[in-house]
Amino acid sequence: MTIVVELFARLREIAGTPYLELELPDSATLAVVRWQLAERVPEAASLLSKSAIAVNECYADETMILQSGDRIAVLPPVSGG
Amino acid sequence: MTIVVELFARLREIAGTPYLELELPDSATLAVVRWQLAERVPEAASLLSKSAIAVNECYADETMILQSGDRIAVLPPVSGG
Amino acid sequence: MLTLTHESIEPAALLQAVMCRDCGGVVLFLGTVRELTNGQATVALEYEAYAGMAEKELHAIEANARERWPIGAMAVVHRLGKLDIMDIAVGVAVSCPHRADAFEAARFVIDEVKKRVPIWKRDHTPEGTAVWVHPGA
Amino acid sequence: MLTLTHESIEPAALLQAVMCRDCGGVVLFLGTVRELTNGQATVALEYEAYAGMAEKELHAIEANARERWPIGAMAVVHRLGKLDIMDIAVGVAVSCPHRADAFEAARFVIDEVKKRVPIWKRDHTPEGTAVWVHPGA
Repeated sequence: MTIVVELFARLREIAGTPYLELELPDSATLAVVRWQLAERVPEAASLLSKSAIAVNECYADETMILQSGDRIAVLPPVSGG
Repeated sequence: MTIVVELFARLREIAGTPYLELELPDSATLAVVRWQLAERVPEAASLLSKSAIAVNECYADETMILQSGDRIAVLPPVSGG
Repeated sequence: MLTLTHESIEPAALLQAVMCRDCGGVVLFLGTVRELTNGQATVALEYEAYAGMAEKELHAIEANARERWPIGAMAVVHRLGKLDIMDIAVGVAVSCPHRADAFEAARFVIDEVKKRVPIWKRDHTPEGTAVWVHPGA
Repeated sequence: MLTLTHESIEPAALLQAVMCRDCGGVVLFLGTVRELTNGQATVALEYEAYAGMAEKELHAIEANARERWPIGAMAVVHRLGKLDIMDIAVGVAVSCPHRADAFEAARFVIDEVKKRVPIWKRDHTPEGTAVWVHPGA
């Protein structure tokens, strides 16, 4: 399945794009997303390792199994306030 | 010496007056003021025992020796805010 | 701005008095007239002060707070006279470079105000009585 | 009122949103743009958010706070876009029957906002650079 990943702040800046499309096997977990992202944007590996991932606007952990249509966002450490 | 004592809130209400004049011996301490007040307004004895005394607008303790012209105020427990 | 007033307290004026370029955190506390206290209704509160001493104590509280926290600016206003439900009785504003200090200092200041500033309130109840409030007495 | 905005934050609106008859204590926190951070000057800050999720997180924070404190009302507004020195970046207002709860809840809310709401700032320095701020990264 194809999954669209949204990037923010410095991550978006490094990737040079706010959206990346990933091609994932069925029943892939979020860990696979992290792994593919680090491969696609190697310069962002360090920041990626410190970033959280949200699925459908909720924080999610590595073991989560993705479904077609899920909205993924990669959130580098937040700095609001 | 004659000392004027200012009363506030419930104390003033019990005494029926905002000011009391006390006649004190020279070198009297604040303890004497407490004692004379309790005698002059016996209905206020309990509240007086819980009240603070200020001399010239500063909290003062019982051992303070009064001088002619000192402004004394008796402050029942405060309830601002 | 450390003062007593018979006019309505304006939160905007308190904030204005403490905002500064190097303070990233501002904490404002407002004490308002609450309708219910331990199940008892209040119709209005009436505040009086030993005014000269009250302002001296406010200055002493500011000095104490500045010894403990890096305060940019501080403002305290206490209302006097008769207040209705939801009226602001006291306002405290503190600005600091960082928020933790601003929270702690504002909390310290309102606690000290309630402990040592010679101000008293009289509680007007729905039954028509008016009772001076003297905690612990 | 839990929201993001591109307009100036009005403290009066936050206070208005939380004042209530049975709340004697209101605490307002304002986070403003500070000129100096660890000796480094800031010219402006630029905030962006993952907006839909940010609003969801604000609602979750309110629910968490209400489990812990008897909150009358709560309001949080975070500004987005470019802000100058002294502009208000975030406002949190909480009302409770008693002040201790209002202080603790407001502190909790701003701490949680800074920890988990997906908002980022970019620091514009006097040298003309603009650096995303990612604590710990």
